[in-house]
Amino acid sequence: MIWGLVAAFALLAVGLYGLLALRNLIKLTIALQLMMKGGLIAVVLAGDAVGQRGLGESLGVTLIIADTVAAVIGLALAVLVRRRLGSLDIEVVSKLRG
Amino acid sequence: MFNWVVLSIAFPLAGVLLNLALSRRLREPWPGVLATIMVAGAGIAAALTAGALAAEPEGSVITLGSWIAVGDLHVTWALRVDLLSTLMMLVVTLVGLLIHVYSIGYMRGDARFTRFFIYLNLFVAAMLLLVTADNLVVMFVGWESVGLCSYLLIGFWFDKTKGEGWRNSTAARKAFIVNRVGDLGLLLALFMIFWTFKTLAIEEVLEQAAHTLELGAPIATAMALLLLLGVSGKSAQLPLFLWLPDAMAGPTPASALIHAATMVTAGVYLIIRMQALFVLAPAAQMTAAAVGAVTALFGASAALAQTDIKRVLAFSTISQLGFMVTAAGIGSTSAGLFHLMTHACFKSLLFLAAGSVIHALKHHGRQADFDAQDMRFMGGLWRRMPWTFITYWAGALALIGLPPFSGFFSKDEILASAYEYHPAIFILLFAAAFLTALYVARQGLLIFAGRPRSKAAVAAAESERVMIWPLLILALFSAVGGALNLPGNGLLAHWWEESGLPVHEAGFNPTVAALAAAVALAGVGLAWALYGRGKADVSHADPLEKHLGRLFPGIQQGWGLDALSVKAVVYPFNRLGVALSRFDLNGIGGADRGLAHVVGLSAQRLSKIQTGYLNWNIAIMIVGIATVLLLVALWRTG
Amino acid sequence: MNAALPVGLLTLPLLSSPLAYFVGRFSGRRHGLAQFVALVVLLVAWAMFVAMAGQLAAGETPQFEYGMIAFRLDGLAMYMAALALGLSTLAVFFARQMFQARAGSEKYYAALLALTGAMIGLAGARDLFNLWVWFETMIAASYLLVVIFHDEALNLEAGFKYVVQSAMGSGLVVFGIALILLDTGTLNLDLIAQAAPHSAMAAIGSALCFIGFGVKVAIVPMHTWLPDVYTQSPSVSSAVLAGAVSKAGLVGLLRVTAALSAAIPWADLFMLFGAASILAGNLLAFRQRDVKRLLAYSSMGHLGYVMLGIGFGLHAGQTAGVYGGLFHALNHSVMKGLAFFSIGAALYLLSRPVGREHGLRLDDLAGMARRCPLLALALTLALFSLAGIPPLAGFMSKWQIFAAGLAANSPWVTALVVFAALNSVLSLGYYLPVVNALYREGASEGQTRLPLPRLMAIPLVVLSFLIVLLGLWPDAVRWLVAPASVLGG
Amino acid sequence: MESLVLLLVALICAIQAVRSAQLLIAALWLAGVSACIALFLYALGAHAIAVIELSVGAGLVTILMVFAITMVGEDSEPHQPVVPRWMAIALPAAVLILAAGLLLNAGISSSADAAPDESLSAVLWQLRGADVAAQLALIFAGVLGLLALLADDREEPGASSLWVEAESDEPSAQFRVAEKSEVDLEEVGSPQ
Repeated sequence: MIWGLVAAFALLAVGLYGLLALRNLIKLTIALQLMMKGGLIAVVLAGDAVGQRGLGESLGVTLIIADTVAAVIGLALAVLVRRRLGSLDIEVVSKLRG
Repeated sequence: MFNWVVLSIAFPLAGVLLNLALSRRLREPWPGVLATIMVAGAGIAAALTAGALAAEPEGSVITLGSWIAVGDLHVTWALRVDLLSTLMMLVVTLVGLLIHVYSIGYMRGDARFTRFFIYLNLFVAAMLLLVTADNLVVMFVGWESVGLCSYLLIGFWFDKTKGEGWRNSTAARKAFIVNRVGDLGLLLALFMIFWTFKTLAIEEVLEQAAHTLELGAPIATAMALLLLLGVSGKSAQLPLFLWLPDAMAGPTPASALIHAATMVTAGVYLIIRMQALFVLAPAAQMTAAAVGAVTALFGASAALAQTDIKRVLAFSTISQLGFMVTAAGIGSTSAGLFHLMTHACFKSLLFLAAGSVIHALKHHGRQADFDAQDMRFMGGLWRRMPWTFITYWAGALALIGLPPFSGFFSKDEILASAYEYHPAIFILLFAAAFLTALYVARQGLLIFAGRPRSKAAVAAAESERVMIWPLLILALFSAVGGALNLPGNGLLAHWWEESGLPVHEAGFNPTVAALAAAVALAGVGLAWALYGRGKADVSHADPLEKHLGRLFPGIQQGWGLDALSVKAVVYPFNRLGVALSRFDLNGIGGADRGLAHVVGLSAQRLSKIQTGYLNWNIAIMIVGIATVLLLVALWRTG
Repeated sequence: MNAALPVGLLTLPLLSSPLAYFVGRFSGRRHGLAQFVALVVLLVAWAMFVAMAGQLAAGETPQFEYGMIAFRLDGLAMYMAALALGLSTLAVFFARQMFQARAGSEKYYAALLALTGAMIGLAGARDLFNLWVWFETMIAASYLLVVIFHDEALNLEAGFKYVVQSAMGSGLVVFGIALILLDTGTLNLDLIAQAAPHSAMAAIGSALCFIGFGVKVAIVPMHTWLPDVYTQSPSVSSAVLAGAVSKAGLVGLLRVTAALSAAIPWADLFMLFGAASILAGNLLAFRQRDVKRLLAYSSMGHLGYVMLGIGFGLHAGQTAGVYGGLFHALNHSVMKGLAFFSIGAALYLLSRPVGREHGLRLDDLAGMARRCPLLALALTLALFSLAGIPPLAGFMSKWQIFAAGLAANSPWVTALVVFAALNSVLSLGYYLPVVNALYREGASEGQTRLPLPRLMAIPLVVLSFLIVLLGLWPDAVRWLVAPASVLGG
Repeated sequence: MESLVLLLVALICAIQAVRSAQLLIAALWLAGVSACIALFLYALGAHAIAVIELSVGAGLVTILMVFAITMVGEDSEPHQPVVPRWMAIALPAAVLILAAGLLLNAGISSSADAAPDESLSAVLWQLRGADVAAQLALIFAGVLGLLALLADDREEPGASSLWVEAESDEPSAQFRVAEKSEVDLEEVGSPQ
């Protein structure tokens, strides 16, 4: 049980690693999804652990929907960036600084 | 229904906002009309307040809400309605209304027409707040706001050509800075009052002062003297009078309203309001009387030698304020307030009449070396500007103090009080009264008598009606205003006693009155002898100069006090500034230390973190997560 | 208690959001109608708000339940609702000009309504997870506000950063909620507060929520998205983001704080990160020549003051600090709203295309005072108030925060007050150049003689008035802020 | 125990998703993560959510990903990461170690009085109806955002420049500037 939670945090860490190390915008979106999967596990496990599986599942469903919306927006933005700027590398969206 | 007082302040404020909002929509003269209507509304509200006060003479305090509540300091937005504040409101709104009307004509065609009326309305609101405030902090807000309006209006024509604009903005700055010195005194007084009484509500302060402090207590003297410093800043008394003559750089209606009738009297109002404190400090009273009397004589003498039509009136204002400060200082408050009211009428009248003259000349004179404000270019205007002439003289006679004009009654009360208080004060004021008659008559003769001394004066024509009507109304008040407090059954004195304000009256002294009238006549006669046939020309020396010799240029420069202040204060200050800036360069900027440098450097370092890369952004966020988790871990274990 | 009002206030903006969209989409005159619908909806919502404010003043708390999820529009919720409604209403006024001859305005209005509804829902929810769903809805609606004019590369960049960092923040909140659920077995905030958990599980959960909501509040070091987004969004959106969305994050955080008050030393966390935000925001603002970026960094600093005030309150266990903090948050909404609306108006007058708003340098403001005195006055008021110059709103609330800190009588807290006051003085150093630029003579090129549209002037006038009013009479909002600062509620 | 193995596999898939050079492969690894999680949830007994995760997480999202990838094409990943590799590993590792350490230290102490366990549909639609309502708003907001993002193709030409009448830029200058790949946005974008 507790290890399930640790695995969820591990997924979070992998997602964070991806957000740090990757340069492709679509891959960043994928890394974000990995993070969210960890959240999904954590929520369902928590519901299960307190004896309210239905509650955990219900939260999970909502979470999946919310993640999907974020993913869709992220992907759409990535597509637009590629179309406008000709690249998906993070370099092209790193002009705002200081 | 004392709540009218709130409306009275709200009206001009609404005028400000409306004019701001509509500044693009309204064309001349509508911003002026709007502003005028708002002041009229304020005036009606003030009159209704006065009506309510007649029913309940003891007045009331209207609390609008709490403002600052920190520790011991509780400041509420409270307005005080009593005889003093109501009379001040009536004066401010009445004179303000007439000057608004006049300004519609005077400012015609000015590029910043709307802005002028916004400033005027703002001023009226601030002044009303000042006189009705029931709390010294709120009063200070009004005090500062009127100062701000004054600053804005003195420098109103900051963009005039030929260096004049520069002079105007310099004058504005000078007024601001000199007033600052006075404000410092006032602020220190407020701190001291709060420190002593733990409150800043005027009523409580005065009550506590009366109960806890004994006569001549050093703390009371200190407070009163600090207040007096504030007074001498705002009311242009020695030694802080310096700004007022220069303040004439502003448009004439503003000079009339702010620098003659209302704002400059705020100091007198303050002394009257805080009378209970002054009563406890005889030394401060003596100082106030001495300062006032000396200022009165000084101003009158300086007015004698001016050639600029407005500077005469400026010095005259300084002198008359000296009379009022003396009266208020020695405790004859109702006399001081009476003179304040009559002076507000006749001095604003004189200013507006002078403005009418300037207006007439300005629009006709284009020749080189011509100055529309220089009286030596005038003369013979009585035929060309009959209404201005008549109304000017109504005001002039009031100022000179000839019966039955209003100034006679109010000035005599002051003289009578001074006579009782101290002979030296009386003699000073008496001499000032004589000089007053002389310089007013001189001015009147130079402007209107004899033959025109310039093309512009020949071509001058009467001003338009919108400017003449206010003159007529003010002339009426100047002529019959004395009825308010006739000797014997003084209406004002009666109200004063009824309202429970501290009072100390000398009553009518026939000898003094007769002497004063005689002396005034003598002054006028002397002026006629010297200037009767309009002999002062630019090419000739002033007739008075022949008699006074080298004294004349001296008094022309205000006894050299202005120059002295430059030498004694401004130069050293500049020197200090230069030294400081050098220190700043060497001590902070040049070497690699100092706060500014640290800030700059760390800002530079820090903004490097904002690389623009999303990866870095997230890295920084993760540092945050790790930090918080680490803190949690530390808290759990420790 | 009649539940119709709170239900209405919550659902009306949400339900009418599609309405505004479809009305705008399928009517010939797209621009006007959707805006009109949005305006009417918001005004009706205001009416409900006022009716409920009366109940609140009478000591009743409007509430209702939907399934196992309770909603309670307590002081804090009403406070948030006021901010959300206020900023959206003004934004609806302002947005019209932005969309001249551009398609898509109906989406903007629809998103604005959804955003408003989500913020009210977030504030009213008494269920932790439901709160998160509203939080997520709010974020989803705010994406559109940021990327509406995405024909510019930099706007896309800001949008992408915003999406990723927001999602990351809300993901962390999910982890936090899971841990809290695990520890307490409930999601109901009242039950959690009763249980008063102080286990390690609850501590990590609280910490993760702090971070996650902190992303929206833009607490250092979770602030990195903020300058880009505030700069690149249309000014109207920046006003809504700074004025309402950041405060919604704060409200979420305060809900967790109140429910899990025993889990971690919240006061220290608030004070520490508040002070860090003040410092970082101020220092970063110093180097900016771009006015919107400067305002963005100043936002960070001001939220720092808010955090500090709340920290003082939590530290001393009194409401004065929380009151000061929330009052400052309200004032910040007014001031920043006014500042961004003014910048938007300035950009309009300069005829800058919306997508290119980033280019507003200090020099571009030259001559603005002469061209449009109202705008110059409004921006000056906003900046002076931000700098904490009396007697404007910003001064009064900062004063209350500092006074609350000094009342705590603790050397550390006093040191923090001195530190914050010093920063407040320093901040004049970057606000003043903007004011100077406004009143400088000369016009930069590209200034046409467009007049300021009346619809744009309305928000400026309203907010300017508020700044002066709240400065002169800070108690004017006591009825709203005081109930909100009772965090336990 | 076997469920934990599933999570381990999910973790490995996740690492692969992050490591793989090709976008399409990465998306497929992500689908693998979803599938493993779905299986784990199923093993846990949460059947309904498992099905949803499988259909939405592994199905819909993957389809969207693939769709997007086919639209943009592959992009070769530059080898130089922005954040130094050690930091990219150390920071998430620090978070993981701190969180896991605290969790393991605490253990699950929950003995919460178990509320009656109800089925997902009952909970979701009845008890947590407010979540559903909020979700609908969420989806609508997301759709709005998507519409706004994809709308630009349908905009009247030159519309975006109506602001700019006074400026000399021609209508689509911004577009054209943007299309050049070596745009120097440095000047505009970075106020230094």
